[in-house]
Amino acid sequence: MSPECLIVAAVLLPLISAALVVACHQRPNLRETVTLVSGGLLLAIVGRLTGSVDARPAINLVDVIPGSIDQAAIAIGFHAEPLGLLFALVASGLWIATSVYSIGYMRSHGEQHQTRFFCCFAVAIGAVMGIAFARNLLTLFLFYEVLTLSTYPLVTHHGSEAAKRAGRTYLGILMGTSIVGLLLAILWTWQLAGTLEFKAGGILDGHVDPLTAGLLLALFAFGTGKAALMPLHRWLPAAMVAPTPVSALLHAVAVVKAGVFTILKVGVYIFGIDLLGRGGSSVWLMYVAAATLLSASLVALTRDNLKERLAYSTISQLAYIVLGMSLATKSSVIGGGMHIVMHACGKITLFFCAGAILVGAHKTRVSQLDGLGRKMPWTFAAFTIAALSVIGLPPMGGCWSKWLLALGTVEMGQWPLLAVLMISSLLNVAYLMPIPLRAFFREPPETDDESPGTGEAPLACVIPLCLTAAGCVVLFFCADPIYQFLSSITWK
Amino acid sequence: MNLEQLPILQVILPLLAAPCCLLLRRSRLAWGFAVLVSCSSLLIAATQLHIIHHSASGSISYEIGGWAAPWGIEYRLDRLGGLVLLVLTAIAAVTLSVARRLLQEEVPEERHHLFFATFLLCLAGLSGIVSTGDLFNVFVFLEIASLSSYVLISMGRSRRALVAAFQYLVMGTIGSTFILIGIGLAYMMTGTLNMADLAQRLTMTLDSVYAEGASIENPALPVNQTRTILAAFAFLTVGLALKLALFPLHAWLPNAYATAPTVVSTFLAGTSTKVAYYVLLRVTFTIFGLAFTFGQVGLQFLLTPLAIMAILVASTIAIYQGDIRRILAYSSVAQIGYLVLGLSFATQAGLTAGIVHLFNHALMKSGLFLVVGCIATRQAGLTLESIRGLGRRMPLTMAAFVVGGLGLIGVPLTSGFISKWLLVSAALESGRWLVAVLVVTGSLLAVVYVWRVVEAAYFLEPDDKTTSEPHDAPAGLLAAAWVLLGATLVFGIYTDLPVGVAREAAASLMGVGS
Amino acid sequence: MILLSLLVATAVAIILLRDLFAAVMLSGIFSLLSAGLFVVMDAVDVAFTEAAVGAGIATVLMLGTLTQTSTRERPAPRLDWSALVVVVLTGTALVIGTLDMPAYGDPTAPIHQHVAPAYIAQNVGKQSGRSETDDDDFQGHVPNMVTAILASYRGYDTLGELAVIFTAGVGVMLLLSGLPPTAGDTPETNPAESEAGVDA
Amino acid sequence: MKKHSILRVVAKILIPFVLLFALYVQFHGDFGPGGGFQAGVIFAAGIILYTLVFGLDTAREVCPKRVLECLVAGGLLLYGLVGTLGILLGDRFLDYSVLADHSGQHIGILLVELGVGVTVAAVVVSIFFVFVDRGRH
Amino acid sequence: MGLFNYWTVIVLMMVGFYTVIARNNLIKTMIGLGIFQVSVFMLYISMGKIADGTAPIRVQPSAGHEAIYSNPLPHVLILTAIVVGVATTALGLALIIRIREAYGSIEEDEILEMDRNS
Amino acid sequence: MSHATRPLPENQPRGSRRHVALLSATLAAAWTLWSWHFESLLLVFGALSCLAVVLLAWRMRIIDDEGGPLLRLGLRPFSYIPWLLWQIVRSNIDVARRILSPGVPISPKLIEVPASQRTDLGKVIYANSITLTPGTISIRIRDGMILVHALSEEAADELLQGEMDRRVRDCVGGA
Amino acid sequence: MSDVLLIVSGVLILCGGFFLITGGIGLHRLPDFYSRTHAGGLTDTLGAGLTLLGLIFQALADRPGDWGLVVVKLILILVFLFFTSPGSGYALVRAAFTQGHKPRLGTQIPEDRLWDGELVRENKI
Amino acid sequence: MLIVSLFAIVATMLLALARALLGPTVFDRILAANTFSTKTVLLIAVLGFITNRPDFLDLALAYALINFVGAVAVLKFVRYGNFAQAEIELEIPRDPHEAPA
Ligand code: NA
Ligand code: NA
Repeated sequence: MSPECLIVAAVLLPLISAALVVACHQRPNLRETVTLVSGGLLLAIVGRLTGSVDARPAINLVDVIPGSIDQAAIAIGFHAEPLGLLFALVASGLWIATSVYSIGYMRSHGEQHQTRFFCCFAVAIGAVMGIAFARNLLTLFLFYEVLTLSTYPLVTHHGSEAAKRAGRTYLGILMGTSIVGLLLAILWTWQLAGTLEFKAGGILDGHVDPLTAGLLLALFAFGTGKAALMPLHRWLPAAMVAPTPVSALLHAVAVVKAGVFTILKVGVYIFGIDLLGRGGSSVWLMYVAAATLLSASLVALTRDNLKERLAYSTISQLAYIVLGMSLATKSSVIGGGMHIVMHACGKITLFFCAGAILVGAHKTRVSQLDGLGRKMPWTFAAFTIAALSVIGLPPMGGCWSKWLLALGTVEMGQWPLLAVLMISSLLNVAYLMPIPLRAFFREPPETDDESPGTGEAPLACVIPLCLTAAGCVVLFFCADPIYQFLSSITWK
Repeated sequence: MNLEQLPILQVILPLLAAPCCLLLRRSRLAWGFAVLVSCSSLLIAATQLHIIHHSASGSISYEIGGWAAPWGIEYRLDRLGGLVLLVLTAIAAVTLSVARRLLQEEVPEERHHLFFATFLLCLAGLSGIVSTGDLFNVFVFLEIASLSSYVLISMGRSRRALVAAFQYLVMGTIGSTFILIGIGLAYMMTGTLNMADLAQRLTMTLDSVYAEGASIENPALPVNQTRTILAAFAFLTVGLALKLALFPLHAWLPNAYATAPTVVSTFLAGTSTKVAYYVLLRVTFTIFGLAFTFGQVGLQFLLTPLAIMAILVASTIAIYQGDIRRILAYSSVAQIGYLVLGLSFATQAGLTAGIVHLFNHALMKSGLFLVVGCIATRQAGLTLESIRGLGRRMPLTMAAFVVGGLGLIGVPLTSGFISKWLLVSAALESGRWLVAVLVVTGSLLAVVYVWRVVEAAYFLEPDDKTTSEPHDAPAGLLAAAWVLLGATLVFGIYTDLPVGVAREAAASLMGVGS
Repeated sequence: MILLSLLVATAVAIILLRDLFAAVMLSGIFSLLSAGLFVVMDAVDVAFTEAAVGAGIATVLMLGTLTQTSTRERPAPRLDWSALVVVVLTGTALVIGTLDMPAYGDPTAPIHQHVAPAYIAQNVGKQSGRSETDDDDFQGHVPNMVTAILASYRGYDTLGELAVIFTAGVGVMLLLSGLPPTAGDTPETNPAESEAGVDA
Repeated sequence: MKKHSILRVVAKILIPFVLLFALYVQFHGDFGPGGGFQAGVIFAAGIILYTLVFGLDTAREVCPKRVLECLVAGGLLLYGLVGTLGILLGDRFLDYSVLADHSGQHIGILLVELGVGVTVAAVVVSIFFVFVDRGRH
Repeated sequence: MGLFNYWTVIVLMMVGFYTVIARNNLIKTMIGLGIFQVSVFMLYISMGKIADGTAPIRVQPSAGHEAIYSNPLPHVLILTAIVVGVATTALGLALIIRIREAYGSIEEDEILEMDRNS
Repeated sequence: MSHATRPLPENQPRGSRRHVALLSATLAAAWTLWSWHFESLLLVFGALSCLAVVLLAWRMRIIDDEGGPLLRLGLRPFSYIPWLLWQIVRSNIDVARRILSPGVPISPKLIEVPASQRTDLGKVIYANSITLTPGTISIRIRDGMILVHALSEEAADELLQGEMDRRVRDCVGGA
Repeated sequence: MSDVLLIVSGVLILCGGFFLITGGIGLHRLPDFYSRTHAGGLTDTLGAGLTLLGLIFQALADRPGDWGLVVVKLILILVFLFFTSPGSGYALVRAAFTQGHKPRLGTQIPEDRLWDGELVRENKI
Repeated sequence: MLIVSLFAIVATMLLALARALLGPTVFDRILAANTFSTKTVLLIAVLGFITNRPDFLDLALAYALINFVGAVAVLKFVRYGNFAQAEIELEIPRDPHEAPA
């Protein structure tokens, strides 16, 4: 199979799998097999693509907007480039882990509408693939919207009033920003550049002045609601009403990463690092990112609900990536790209743990976790590792990306931002570390002895979280290949 | 008989089929005949568009009665007209082919032949408006179309349909009387009714339109700078805005569409306002011309705010409606805003967007009303309450609705996206920033009202769970709905036909190109 | 002029009268008056039609409607300010429009120049097909120019007009003939009460 | 003694002349004021007079619904047919020159006016009947 | 004063228009519509009139000098418009009858009130 | 009374045929007078029109004595009509005088006058004559009596003298 | 000849006009509906009749060649009016009477109380 | 002379119109309207002579005719409240050869 076909296959496979899941709704075992097999296949396909990335394979499917005198036609088209491939790799890899985890979680929780759940999940992954491989902004936008729509049923999975309210917030912010901001930004770009293709070095250079560029960047940044830049972050904590696997994969990995990935890709391939660095159009974004970063961390400190605390943590970590892009130096951009991987691995572990705690001990609050570490040692060990990675301490993967970002601030001479990074890391420690510490070193409350579920969660839950925790460690050692892999994105 | 007779056949075929329908009397016979006629009309329209699109001049002319143009009535069709006719006849053919099934609940069988006759008259009227090159003939066929619409709407099951039809009748008649005044004033200062001739004479000087030796104050003044012509233009525009249901004059539309029989809403939602828009284009661009309309009068300063108000206000009202048909109807008012907005840019890009949206929205909205018809065959209620859980009971039907709804929002891969894309990029191209932002805001509102339906159908539990077995609408109906909404998808991907034709049509309206 | 003033008086009276029967009678008178005015302005065919339609059909049909409705307007007429504003605006637009018009009866007006002379002389000439004699399209058969234009030069408009009439006929049959769909819901006594809530 | 004999007698004498007058107007539209439409209305007025004096049921017997419907459609079809002859004989729609060598226009005008008259009369009578019929329930 | 004719017609037109948009009673509305339309017809016929002209029906050649005919085209247009007007009236009245049957009223505000309550 | 409720004579074929012939002739005359065009085409139309009207009138069952009074009356009306016209002129002048006189000297009265004619037609002619002369107007015909509204005593008295009744009776004769 | 005809015509038309206006005045001066019908009759009979007769003479004077058609048509109108006016007049009073609308009877009705509805005197019908 | 007649007619129309407006009874209005419409017939006839176009006499006849029908309709309305009622219950003799309707 040619690389071009592989890309299309990568996008289509999850969608086909979704159809198969619906077809097998009578037989749960078969249905879950389909999910797992597709996950494996997808990973394989994306893996195969990694080899051919240097050739930058690309394919156009169909012209959607016909061209005119001064503007080229726009097609639905895909290509493979390192940033997207890395994102696809992360998403497809974690899909397998999440699938295994979901099976355990959903079954032990006896959830309703499991077919709908797995179907939407597969569609969401398909959308993520589409985003990752999008060749132009239009294709990216298309799959961005598909992702929003397909995750709505997942968010409102429980069907309760709270879930519906959260769903409306989710849909409202994501759809709203994408239509008002992103779409408009895309159209503007089209007006300015006459094309929407992602090109190394950007397409806007020479078409815009710094002020316009800054405005356009703002449209992109705030239009990409999935990046959860403050003040458009409300949807993310709201979406935490979803079942934990959803929070894990989508709201730690796929959806939010699609957001920051979009921003990164726009920065790199639409604006071009040169343009941003030269004109200083992105300076304001640095400060917005920094503010988000700090305040989200501060909010996280105050949250007792575990998933909510993790959600604010995610907001804060996403801001790192946006900051990396807006610094617009080679190392900061690569650092941002790398942080996608590192944070994905860490955060999914944290969510898996949160889910495992819910399944195993029926606890949702940080303050309820006292002494639980003894009953769920594996879970909390994994939690500790992932937390360290998110904080950015060696020997976990997270330290590299944070290092590169810090390097970026230094290169740009943005000393205050360096300070912000430092403070934020301390805040990370402050809101993440108390959790394992409480679990391991505090005495369990006495009344809790007879409560049910005092052991580990089912194996289907525990194994994935251990694997992803291990991934955090492994990534520490794989940092250089990733760095090399990504370094080609800044070529002109 | 050869192909050059097509323009007239397009109109007289349904026109004369109507009395035949009356004579056929039996419901099935009349229906079969009407379907046959509408399909032939579609065929004629497609052939015509093909001929026009590939002809050098980009238009065809037919002089009725053999009398030369300013004296006799001329049929003149260009790409724009061809495209509108295609949409019109396509929707008519699809609607009529399922009309008998849809009517079963709404009109007693012994009156079906009358109904079909009226339907064909409406089709003939609308086709006549599009085809003609004579301003007064527009009025005549507008009235055929309007009167038959009043009747068709009044056939709705509930008594509200009667009131809606009456209100429409009054508003519509005011509209056409305004149009009549406008035509009269324009005729008064030019002495002609032929559109092309009128356009030419409007730019002449007064002394050349008056007889020799007339005492005129300002002989060198061009005709179109007289206050009489200004008034003519104002009355034509206001009259058409009424027919078009442009924002503050839209009051008749929601009631009419929401209470009419679904066959009628399906047909009218896709056609009648579109044809009024077509006439507005003709008046503003072909007859009065770009320089007059947008330079001298500055119509854009009126139309742009109204269009935006239409988009925002009507969409907002749609959000608060509890009945699907009313949601769709208010959505139509909003979509008319998009159409008019495209016109008000007075640029080729804007016009292209308007024309493409005309095409796309016609298919979408007709398809959506057809879906409503599908639902109505299985249950009486059409409120958000009563369609709870319908996604499971009627999966294919509601899937069609979702497709149409996505189109209304303007999600990529639907045709609605294309037209909004063109519209916003036209706005940006001419530096109308705020307009672009407001247009996308309108889409956002569309998300909300479409989403309310989708949420009710898919994510809310029905009050009584008695009928949870899937029970989709009859296959024929469903197929028809999917034909129209499938077209929404197809034209969201293969855009050459609408966009290609619309670009050329816009160019010729702007006086560029041909 | 006198006729016009009479017309205005009649129209105002129609507005003011609450008795619908009287209003219908007056609207018949209005039609007759306007028909008279049409005769004064040389439009005999129009006068004929207006009399037949306005004073004849319309009055009879209105009476036919009144037999089935009440003959009195219920709320007393009062001034509707918003309507008045609209009307005044519209009227002002029209009056402004008249300022550049040719005077009434001006033979040099544009309307009498371009197309009309050929109609009056009936020598438009055929574009296609066999040509008739040069000077007279109808060979003296049609002295009434209105008929010539109506049925031949602009015969297509008349076909459309006939279609309008046909539409009205079919429409009224659809609306009123046979057993009405609402018949079951409307008992003689108090239709208003029993009908409430039937609406689905 | 029957009631209202005056109107009855007057109507009986008048109606034939009303109808004849209508036909006169119909066929002299070329020469003087009037034509198909006016004729149709006057003809209908004759029948309306008959209905008013002799009652709806009697009038319905004279002009059955079915016949009226056929006439309603027939007039329009006649007009259309004359127009279509223009096409069929190789010219434009409504080109009456094809009907005869010299007086084609004249004949065409007479025929289409007849179509107008028939439809108008039938429609007006139908509408009147329907209104009246509705009124007695 | 060549425009006085037009102005009176306009006054008439506006009286009709006011009746249409201000009146509550449906039959009054139809009557107003009629007045409005007839006044528009007058506008047309006025513009077709030529001073010292005569009706556009050809007079016998024995009349001596060539007659001046008023413009026949507006007459034709208005003939059509009158027919359209009466068709509209007939339909409107039929609708009024049905509304009265369904609502028991021909006053617009009462009808709308009933719709709001049901 | 009995003869009046008896079926009217129009169902007798002989009479009917005569009436049809009379009607046709009258219509043909009317057409000719109206039209005054003698082109063959229009004459054909005229003939067809007369035929159509006669057919329709036949369908309407209005071709009878009442519909064609001339046949029944023969030439006698020609002696009555001038007298009636004279009465009309007289009464017109009288009423006009009353209207224009100061104080409007009227004294409205309701009177019943006997109608001695035997047929409906005769009574109709009498009643119509009363109405045609201003100053008196017939309101109701019942039981051989006509109820009349008179504007003045004089008009009422004159009517009560019965000259008009007699002349009408003579005019319609045995009919 | 023609001059004589014209003079006759003029006189007839003037008389017709006199009766017309008198009838019109009567419509206002007479006290109740029934008496006003007589005024209406005035305009319908001699008012219309004399005017039309005047027109006939006018036609005879004006168009020595082709008066035929015009005169015939004028006579037709005249006959028609004389024929229909009592018919509709009768029907009108008949309708009023059966609806219970009572005529105002009496010898002298003071002009200043013409509009006073109380004056309707009981009658013996 | 014709002009004088014209004025007389118009004056009568005016007076009739005033009566139609003033009422007070519905019968007064009908009477006035009737008077008014006969005067229109005269008006048309006189106008025909003034403009020297006696073609209009057909028109006047048509007016008279329409007026009569209108008057009958009005009276039926006032008397019966509907139009369906026959003015008389005429015994319609049946022709034995004719099929029953
Ligand atoms: Na004519
Ligand atoms: Na009398």
